[in-house]
Amino acid sequence: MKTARQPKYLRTPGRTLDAQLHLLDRQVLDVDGVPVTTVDDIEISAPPPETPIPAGTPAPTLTALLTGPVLGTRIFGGRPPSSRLIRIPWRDVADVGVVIRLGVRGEPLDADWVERWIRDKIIARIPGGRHDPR
Amino acid sequence: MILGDVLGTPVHDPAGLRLGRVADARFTMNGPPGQLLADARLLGLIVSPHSASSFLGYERTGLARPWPIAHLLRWRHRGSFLVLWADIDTIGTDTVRLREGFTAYSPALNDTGNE
Amino acid sequence: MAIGSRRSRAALCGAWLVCAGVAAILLSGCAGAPGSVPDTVSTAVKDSSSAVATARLALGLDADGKLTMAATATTLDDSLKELETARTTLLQLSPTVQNDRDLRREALAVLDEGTSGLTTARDAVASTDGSPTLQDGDRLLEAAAGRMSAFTAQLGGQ
Amino acid sequence: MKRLLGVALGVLTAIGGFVDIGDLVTNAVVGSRFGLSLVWVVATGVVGICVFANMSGRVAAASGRATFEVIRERLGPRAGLANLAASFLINLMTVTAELGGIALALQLASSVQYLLWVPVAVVAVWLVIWRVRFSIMENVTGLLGLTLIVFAVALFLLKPDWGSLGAQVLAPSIPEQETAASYWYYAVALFGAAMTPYEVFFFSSGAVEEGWSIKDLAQSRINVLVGFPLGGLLSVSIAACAAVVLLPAGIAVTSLSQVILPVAEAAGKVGLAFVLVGIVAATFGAALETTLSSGYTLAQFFGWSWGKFRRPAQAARFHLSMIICLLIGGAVLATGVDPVLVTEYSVVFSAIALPLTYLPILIVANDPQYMGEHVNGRPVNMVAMIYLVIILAASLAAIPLMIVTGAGS
Repeated sequence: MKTARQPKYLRTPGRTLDAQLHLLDRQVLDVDGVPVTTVDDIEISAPPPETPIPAGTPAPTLTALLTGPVLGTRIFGGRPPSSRLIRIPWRDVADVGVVIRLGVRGEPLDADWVERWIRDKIIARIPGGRHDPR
Repeated sequence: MILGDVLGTPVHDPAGLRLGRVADARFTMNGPPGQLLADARLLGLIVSPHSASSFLGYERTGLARPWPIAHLLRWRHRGSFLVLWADIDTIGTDTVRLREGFTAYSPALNDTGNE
Repeated sequence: MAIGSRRSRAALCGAWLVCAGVAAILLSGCAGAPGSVPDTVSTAVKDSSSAVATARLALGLDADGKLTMAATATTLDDSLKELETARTTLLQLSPTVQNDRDLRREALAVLDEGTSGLTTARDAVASTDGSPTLQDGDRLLEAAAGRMSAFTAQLGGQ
Repeated sequence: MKRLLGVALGVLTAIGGFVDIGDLVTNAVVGSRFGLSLVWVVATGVVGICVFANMSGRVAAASGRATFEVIRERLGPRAGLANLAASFLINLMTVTAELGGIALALQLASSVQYLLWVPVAVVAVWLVIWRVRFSIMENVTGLLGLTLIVFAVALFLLKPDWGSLGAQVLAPSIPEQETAASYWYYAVALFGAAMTPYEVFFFSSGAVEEGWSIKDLAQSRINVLVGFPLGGLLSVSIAACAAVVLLPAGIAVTSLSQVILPVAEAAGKVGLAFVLVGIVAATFGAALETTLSSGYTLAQFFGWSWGKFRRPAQAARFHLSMIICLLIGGAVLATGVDPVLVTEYSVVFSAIALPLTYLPILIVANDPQYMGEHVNGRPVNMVAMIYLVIILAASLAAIPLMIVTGAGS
């Protein structure tokens, strides 16, 4: 533990992101500023668990923001099968600030399917559902 | 791999001594540029010896207000350190094992807690 | 999986605490303060006397032309509901000794007087042929209020 | 001139919008049982809601983030979900209570059984949420709610013994027929009624709805700092009317019909008309606010698209969840449960959930990443910390007091 008490300072080039602090549980907006979801978890390209990592293995990268059932398992434990993860690929992310902005429209994303379903099957069918309140 | 699986996992040194738990994962955006943002590479893990619970945003920043809350949380987070990816030997489901001779870096971010 | 189970245990623990808390509140809310027969009788009579006082105030205001018929009728309905609730609590008691049984019988008699006063008052408000009059209702309610306060005083003296 | 009008309108709607069924019932109950000996709690609560409503408005204006997004982001998913569950349940209870309040007030006006008014109230609230513009909704209900000032007028017409009222306020003591536990139980309830979390959810989300920026903050600060205390004064006058008329007559308030009697005594049928319009407007306004708050909290926790400024089809889950809330509220009332009882429980539960709501707001209001240069000043932080301690104490005391007093009976 001695090492922990007298830590060295590390200067890294480029911008630093801490997952808990800057990414998890932040609101995700699409390119038009429409809320898409919240970051429920993050996927990284790490090697399979329990296998020793050979020295010199390149660092994993952040591949996608996750949403959907993964929120339930993050809260209550367990893990959804990989096929049930709803991914927003990192290449679609345009900016990380107080909110996370995407560079694409939210409409066609998988993360928005429940919203689309409820809109098309219920809300848009009620008279005035497409009425602009302003 | 899902980050949620790693957060909260106990961390051990090569001799099996328990050092704490994974409190956070740090990324740097200095990889080759992707479509919109540069790739975010895993720089390392933040290990906290006392608690891996949420720090309500007081992690590793210079933020010191409001007075007792900031101090209380910083105290709960005392002794935490950053280990680089290169120093990680195995990431398992119930332990993260570090390599022989790992280096503990200060987990502090600079002033704004951002760039 | 170790992490998963640890987390779910913590979550389960929290869920239990919440459930236990809610259950405790619901129990305390439904059962009311668990008290002796004299306590329950005293609360029931006190609630009833508040209801009778409300009815008398409403009747007085109605007679002065300060209250609409709808408002008077609603107030009297609410007072009657309050009396009925008090009556139900008394009927649900299971006294074990003679003294408590007597107490409950007397209280029920007092409440009945209030009920009949209220019924008369409601009839007076709804009446189209001028009888009974508001005064009839008020007189009965006044008598009931008198008996209630005497009863409460007697309870307090014991 | 136009600016002045805007300020006046804002203040007036803040006054009219301050009182809801929780304030009405709790203040009347307390006035009829404890006189004015609990006014200090209303004052404490009003200062608290001013501090935190202002703070949440500032966070929303500076960062564009509404309160529940902030709660999720800072507390994380687990504590955030606990807060969501609690807040949502309380919101649902409050929606139910407000719908019941509308129905009860309409019964007083028409003598048609309140249960028949419940579906009318549900549909009316939904229609306004579905179609009416946010600012119109706010201003109309707020201005009509102002007719509750008739309580203050009635108090003057009753010509009370001001000296004895003043003594009750300044030297509070527990009336001999009441226990200390009941006194403190109602203190917690009054505090919860004044500081209900939904007001903060609504206030901050409203700031986003209306697209506030930093330069609108001065206006919002006046609305809060002038409007809320005057609204609090309105609450106190409700309690005072009950203390002057009902307490001496030996009437302990258990229904809405008793709340209006002092006004009728003082101002007759005209007063009655005003008070009924006021109660319908206040509960209707609050029903809108709480229903929207249910939608806001859910949408902000899960990151859904929300807001009345969007077409309903562009915030589908938000609108669907509000429809479900209204239906649940109506269904609960249809069981015949006493709306006044629901109200009394909802304010106490509010008190329990307060800390989880106000702590994250305070933390984020200090974070320069969100706030830029508009972080909390030192005095604000000091007051907020004191309030956090009070809030925590009230929250911890609420359940034991509830059990000991059998919910105040």
